Amino acid sequence: MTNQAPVLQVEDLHLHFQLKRSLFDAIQRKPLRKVKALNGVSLEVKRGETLGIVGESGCGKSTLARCLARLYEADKGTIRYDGHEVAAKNAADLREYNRKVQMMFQDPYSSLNPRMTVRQVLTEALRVHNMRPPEQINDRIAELLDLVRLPQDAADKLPHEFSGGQRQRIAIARALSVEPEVLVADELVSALDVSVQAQVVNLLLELQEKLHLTILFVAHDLRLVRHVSHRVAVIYLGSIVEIGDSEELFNAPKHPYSKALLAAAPSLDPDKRHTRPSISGELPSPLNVPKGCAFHARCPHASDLCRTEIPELRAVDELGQVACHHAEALLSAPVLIK
Amino acid sequence: MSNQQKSLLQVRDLTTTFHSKGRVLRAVDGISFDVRAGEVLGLVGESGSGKSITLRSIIGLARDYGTVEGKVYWKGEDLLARSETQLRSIRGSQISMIFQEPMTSLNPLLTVGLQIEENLKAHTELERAARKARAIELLDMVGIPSAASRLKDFPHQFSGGMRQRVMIAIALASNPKLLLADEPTTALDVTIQDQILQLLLSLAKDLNMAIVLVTHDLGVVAQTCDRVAVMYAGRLVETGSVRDVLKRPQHPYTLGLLKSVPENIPPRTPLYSVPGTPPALDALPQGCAFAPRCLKAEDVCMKSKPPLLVIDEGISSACHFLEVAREEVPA
Amino acid sequence: ERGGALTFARYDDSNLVDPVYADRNPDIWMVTNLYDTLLRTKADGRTIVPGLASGYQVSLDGKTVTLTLREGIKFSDGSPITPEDVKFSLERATNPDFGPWSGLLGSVESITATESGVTLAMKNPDPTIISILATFNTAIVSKAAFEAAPGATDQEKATALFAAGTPVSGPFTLKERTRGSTMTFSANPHYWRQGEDGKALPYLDEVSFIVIPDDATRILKLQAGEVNGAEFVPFSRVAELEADPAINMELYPSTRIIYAPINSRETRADGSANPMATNEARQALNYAINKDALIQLITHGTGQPMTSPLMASTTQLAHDGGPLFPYDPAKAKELAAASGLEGAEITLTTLAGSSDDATLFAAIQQMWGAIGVSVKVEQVDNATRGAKNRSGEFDVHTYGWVNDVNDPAQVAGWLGYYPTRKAVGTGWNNAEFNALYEASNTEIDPEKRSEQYLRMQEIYRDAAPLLFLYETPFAVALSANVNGYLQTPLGNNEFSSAWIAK
Amino acid sequence: MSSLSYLVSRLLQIIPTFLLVMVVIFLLVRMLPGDPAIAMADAKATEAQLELIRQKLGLNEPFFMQFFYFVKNTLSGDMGTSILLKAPVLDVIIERIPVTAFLTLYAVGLSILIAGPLAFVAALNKNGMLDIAIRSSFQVGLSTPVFYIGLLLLTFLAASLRLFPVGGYGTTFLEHLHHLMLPALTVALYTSAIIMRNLRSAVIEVLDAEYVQFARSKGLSRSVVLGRHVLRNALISTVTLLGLSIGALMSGTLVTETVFAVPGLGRLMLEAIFARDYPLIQGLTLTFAVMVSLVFLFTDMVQAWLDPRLRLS
Amino acid sequence: MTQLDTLQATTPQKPKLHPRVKALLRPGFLLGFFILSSSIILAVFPGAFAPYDPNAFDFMAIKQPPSWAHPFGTDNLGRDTLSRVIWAYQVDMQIAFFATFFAMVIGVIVGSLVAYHGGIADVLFGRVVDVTITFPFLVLVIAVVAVLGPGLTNMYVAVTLVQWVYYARLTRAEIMTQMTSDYASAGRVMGYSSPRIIFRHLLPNAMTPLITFWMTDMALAILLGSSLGYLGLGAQPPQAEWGVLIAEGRNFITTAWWMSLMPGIAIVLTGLGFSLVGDSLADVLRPRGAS
Ligand SMILES: Nc1ncnc2c1ncn2[C@@H]1O[C@H](COP(=O)(O)OP(=O)(O)OP(=O)(O)O)[C@@H](O)[C@H]1O
Ligand SMILES: Nc1ncnc2c1ncn2[C@@H]1O[C@H](COP(=O)(O)OP(=O)(O)OP(=O)(O)O)[C@@H](O)[C@H]1O
Ligand SMILES: [Mg+2]
Ligand SMILES: [Mg+2]
Repeated sequence: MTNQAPVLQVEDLHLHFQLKRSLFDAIQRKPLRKVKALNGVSLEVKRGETLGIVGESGCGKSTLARCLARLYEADKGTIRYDGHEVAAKNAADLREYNRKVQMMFQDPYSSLNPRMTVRQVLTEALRVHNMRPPEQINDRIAELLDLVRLPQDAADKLPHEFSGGQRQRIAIARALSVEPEVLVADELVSALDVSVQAQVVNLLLELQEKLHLTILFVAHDLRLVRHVSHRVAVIYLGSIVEIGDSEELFNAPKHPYSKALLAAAPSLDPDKRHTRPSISGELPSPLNVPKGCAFHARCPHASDLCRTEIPELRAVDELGQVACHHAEALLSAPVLIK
Repeated sequence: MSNQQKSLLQVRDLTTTFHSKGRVLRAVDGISFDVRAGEVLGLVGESGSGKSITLRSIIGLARDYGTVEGKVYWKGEDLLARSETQLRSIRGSQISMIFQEPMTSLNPLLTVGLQIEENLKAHTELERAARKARAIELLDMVGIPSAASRLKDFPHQFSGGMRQRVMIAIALASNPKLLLADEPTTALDVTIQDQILQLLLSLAKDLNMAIVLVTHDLGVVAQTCDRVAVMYAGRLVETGSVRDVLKRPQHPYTLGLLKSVPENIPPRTPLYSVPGTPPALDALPQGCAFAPRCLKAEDVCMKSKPPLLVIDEGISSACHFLEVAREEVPA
Repeated sequence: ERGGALTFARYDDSNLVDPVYADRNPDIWMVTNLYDTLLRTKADGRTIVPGLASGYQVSLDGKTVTLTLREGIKFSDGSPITPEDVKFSLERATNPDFGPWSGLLGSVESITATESGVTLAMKNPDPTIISILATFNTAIVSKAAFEAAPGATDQEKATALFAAGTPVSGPFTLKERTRGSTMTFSANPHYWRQGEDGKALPYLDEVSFIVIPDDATRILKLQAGEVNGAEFVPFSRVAELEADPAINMELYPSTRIIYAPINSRETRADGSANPMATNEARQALNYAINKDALIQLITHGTGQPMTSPLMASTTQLAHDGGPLFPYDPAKAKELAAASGLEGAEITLTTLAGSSDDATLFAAIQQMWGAIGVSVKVEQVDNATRGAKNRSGEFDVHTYGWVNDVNDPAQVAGWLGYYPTRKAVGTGWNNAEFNALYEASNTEIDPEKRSEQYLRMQEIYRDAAPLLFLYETPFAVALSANVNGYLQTPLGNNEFSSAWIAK
Repeated sequence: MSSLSYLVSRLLQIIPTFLLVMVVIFLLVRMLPGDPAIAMADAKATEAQLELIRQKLGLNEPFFMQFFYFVKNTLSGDMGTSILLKAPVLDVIIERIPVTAFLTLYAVGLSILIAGPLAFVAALNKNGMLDIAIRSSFQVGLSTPVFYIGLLLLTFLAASLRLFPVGGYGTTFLEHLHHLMLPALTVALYTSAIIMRNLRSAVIEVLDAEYVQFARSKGLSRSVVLGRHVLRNALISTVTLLGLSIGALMSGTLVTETVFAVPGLGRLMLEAIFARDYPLIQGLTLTFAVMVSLVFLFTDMVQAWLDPRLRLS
Repeated sequence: MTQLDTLQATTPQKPKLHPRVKALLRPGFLLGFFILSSSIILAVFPGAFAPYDPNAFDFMAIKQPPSWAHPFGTDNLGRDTLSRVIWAYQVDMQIAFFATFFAMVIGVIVGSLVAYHGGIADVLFGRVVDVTITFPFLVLVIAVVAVLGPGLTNMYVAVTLVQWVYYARLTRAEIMTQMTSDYASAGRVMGYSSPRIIFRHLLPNAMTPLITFWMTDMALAILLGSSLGYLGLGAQPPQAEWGVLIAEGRNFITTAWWMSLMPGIAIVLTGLGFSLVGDSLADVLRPRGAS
């Protein structure tokens, strides 16, 4: 696909949420408790590509997406858009950034204001950003509805009159209304049924083609991510453990966690059942991320080095990067499923 | 396969309707199926197709807010004819249920131990100390480390996966013969889902317990079930062994579902998708509920509901044009 | 057989029953139950008779008053009441640093204890001194008790002594007390007085007081038979209780007058011209009010019109000139027109929450409407009303008065004498009146003093700095078996002769 | 340990509130028209006498000095001497706290007794006849003035039927119960209406919760489901409301206490205001503030006890 | 073989009557609506319904029991109780509205701003709330009324001074809940200004409990008005106000029960009207789809 200069560059992004501390704790000088949501995430997104982001619940996928949409301010690290650092911009530029980088949310039920009709939602977006002169707004709304394959009479309905898939399309229309360049789709289809999921995914693929959008596709459905992405990043406890070409990563995951994750995904073939869990142990809490490699406690290959040293994300071949001390050694290990 | 045993549970023409604000909503529409001892039956279908209500109707919870008709034979006796008190002695002891949401299905105010012992107190003669011992045993069984010390903990002190394990422990407390599992892993991560499913399977095997596993994930079905029943808009559209249904689907809907999964298809190409959205249950079309979305639908589909017909040994489907559908089976 | 224990429901509690520090009616009216005075006023409220002093003598020039103590009188602990105690008590009463009443003894130069009593040396002749010596603030306390009492100041000592076991000179001793709710007196075994049947007073073994602020509740308590008496019965309930055979509805004559000061200054507080500045205007306002109607509406027939402008008819030297300003709409109209009152808007300041005042306002609004005066209401609480009275920021406001002293000087000084209180805050300042008042305060010739008072009343009537509304009795409901209870015209609750029929 | 630290930190939080209340009440009482001297000596005193009184009461001091003394004395536990009662404010308040506390708790107890079962009945019959009947009857309690209900109860239950004494407080515990029955009931009629509404909707909500369904799927008896799973969970939100109501009750009993001749803090407050008894008003206000804060603290603790999720920080 | 073009929007069929309208046709709401609208009509045109001048004394007809001439009887001054109760509607409905309206407006604005912006303003707000709810309410009202002088306007001021805090608290909590919804984040992502997000998006969705609370509060305001009327701090004579009427009648509870009972019934009925309408509105205003 299009291999141009990166449109978004994220470098060493950290974000820790401080938990509320009682007055008494403060007096006792108890340390602040932090949810370490992002621990040094770096990645690049090229123009026109789809970057898939996978990982288990609470690993920081949404946090990353929200940082990119500037809903959260990162503690540390930089985000560059077209080579310019975003944080350094002034308010007007920020608005412009927000227009260019649009985000869509997982929950189709809460991402639309229940009291505004589709027309009101779209009109507002078009007006605030002066996308069209007032007299053209209705035409543009018709165009947008068309674009996301909603019937024209949808314009004057309230969100509750739509199904989940339709609502997600309204959300897409809202994002598209301001003519963005980057779409951040945070679990856009996770709440939808498979058959509806397919509709929305197809729409997204088609729009990307048509409008040359760059897409960050956050999801936990590995099959789906594999289908839509050019490249994929696997996140574990706020750090990228592996990033690389989608097909390559799915065919030959290099990080033990990526392997376990892929193995755990149930295959559609009843003849290929596995009888033992692919991985044992619970996800550790982001409140106390283990020392060293965050994955070492669940990793069958963990060594002493893993327990003390945080592995760097490094390239092992031209197609991807891994954060594992033993990546090379494991390269030859068999993949459990596919 | 040893499917020759007598059915443990026979559901016949189960129909559950809700009357709300003057409208009639048929959530379950005359479904029939059997569950045999020790087997795992998958119940799949899209959101709102009536899977949960089916389970709740079987166990007698749905009749509080809806009208439940039909027959549910448990060891030859019709459960629906039983009083609430009579049902209570079966619920939780012979038939147990696990709920979809591990986060909201445990009472946040009571210790995990109490919530397990509650079941034992209602259904067994065990003394206090024995109950505690059994509770520890159960937690151990579902793989909760240092079980004894966690009895006094509250649900919020457990992670989602552990809570689901606790629910399983509660459900298994009195050695039920049938476990109704309503999407037990939907809220969980893949790695944890994997663990839970393996756990359920091994328990079912060890305890010779039948499971009705509700899910919308065909992968989960493929990995765990012996037989599958596919639901659409309150009706069963297809039942059969897991191999038959997944490899040789008969019904256009099942076929559509299978095809929309991005598997064996070049990346970034359009996925097959069943057009449209499921119909509202209070405004079902007169004929086949799937007809408006079906590419093969003809006039007859709009007019009459196709019955669930046995078309092969162990496989039944509800479609007027089964032959047509069969042609479409992927190689 | 006279005796028994009586329970009495009061509207408010006594906070400190001490001759000098009693400053609110619930305190003042209880003092004489615990502390006897040297002289006493008879039940009619006019005649002075001996008390702890068996007799008194005023020198011809009025500069010396000699009092002889009764033989064998004792405090409740059995210790004798000595001239030293009397001197101590009177000196407390004259000390301006203590209570608010020291002014009443302003004419006393010095007090000396003698063998048999005390002698007061006067700065000037004082016609009121004898009455004052029959007034609660000169009641006799035990010097020894005060000296022994804990506390740094006299007030602290007095507070400490308002407790069970304190030796007292009155008919009762304090038995116990729960602040704010109950108080019990028991009979003083050493009390000197005898009743009309020749037996020792008091008859009652005990009097208990229960504080019930709400009028309706107080009456219910009596009706339920839980108490033997309830004071301050609303006049609206009098007829109903009179009809109840189990209840003895008593209306005791009082010195209470209900009136309304009229701002008589040339200008109002806001600087605008005052339409009520002339005698005629104020007379018009008075004539326009149908007092009989008010007496019916508010007092339900229990009150009576005021006959003397300066005081209640029960007060000494009151001149009964017939009802003041009898209702005369025609004359009122005429005067109003002549004085330019017509069209004026007057604010009536009333007491918030008082249903009497609300009725009064409704009535006055109608009555003055007839002479072309419109009336607005302004409801305030007591303290605000007091502040307004002092600052003159009012047009007309409701007020009431009960004498504390058995002499007209107090009320006349209050209502009419400008230097004391600007003639009850009205700002009315009449040189002749002031001069007469000053003269009367040193005039020991009763005849002359009476004439002075007659003249003052005339002047006051014509000037009408008040709306003269009505006099009301003290309404006390007692259960039928209670005898001999008395509330004096000054308001004092007298239990010494009360008894319960067995 | 952690509950102790929670307690301490909550107690610490009362301090700034307390200080702010001090400032507000200090300013507020001095804004009232009239002053203690006028209220005390009423009309009968002359200006000179008033001056004397003001001097004695320290009212002639500069404003901020008065405030300084107020804060200093209060913090050292001295709330001054009541002008009206001529007794130390602290003594008077300590005498009366049990009365108001008793009345409040009694009323709350009655409210719970009345509202609890009926809320359950109403919730279980949601939108049925019984539900509507229960809700409408409580409306009467919610919209009838206290002084009127009080008087009706006194007239009929006390004076006519002689079931209860007319007003007063009594001396022993049983007497308190007997004497305060009617005032407590008067207050409870109002409070129970508020609690009933809240508890009813909480029960309805909890009845729908998944964990109740799950409990039922275990085959538990109805009483266990309702008692253990529904009631406790429904109480959580009601406890907060109860705390707020108790707070409002404490200072809101002033009319009730007057009608029923209960010598409590509320009635005293009314008297203090009318007498412009600055020290007493200040003392009472601070007492109320502390008491209410403690009640809130207590309800928080009850809530934490009910809801383990709140126990750990 | 793209199916995209065949996508059709199957929106649920619409019932004949809009469900919100249907919810309004329930007996509870109808009764409440009837009560409130009659109350408002009586409040606006008391003169048209009151048979007598509410303030006219009639010494010939003092404390007469209910009769055809005086359906609610007469009071101790011979005034017609029915007329006074009717005229009191004007005062009490005013109290219901003005004693709550400004508190609501201020509370809603402050509450939303504080919830949205958080930070130091929120901390300060927390203190203000603490002080206000721990401060004896009646003391503050009595004091404020005493300072400003009694009368309805000043009573409104006093009540507003306290009551806004409760609205603000509620609004704050409600907005905080709404802020967890993604549509709030979506607004920010769209680059909308915070006033727009607060007042255009969040607040309309937070209004439901506020309106229910407002309805209840209006009923309680009437009750408070009566209590203050009883203490003489509320409505000023000769304005008839239910609380004042009841207070006037309480001395005659045994001899003229109608004097206090009739206004008592009026208060209860009006309160019932407010709470019935409030409960129904809560059902109706709740945005559908948001479970
Ligand atoms: N506003 C917040 N305050 C505190 N903690 C937060 C906040 N938002 C997220 N977190 C925590 O940060 C961690 C990462 O959260 P995030 O939502 O990014 O995970 P995720 O990968 O998107 O998970 P999911 O798949 O469940 O959506 C989680 O532990 C979460 O609880
Ligand atoms: N109490 C109820 N009253 C009215 N309708 C109900 C009720 N409970 C469920 N329904 C409706 O019944 C239908 C079937 O619901 P059910 O919960 O069985 O779906 P499901 O297949 O379990 O879906 P999901 O996968 O989302 O859990 C839905 O349309 C739902 O809206
Ligand atoms: Mg997420
Ligand atoms: Mg379900």
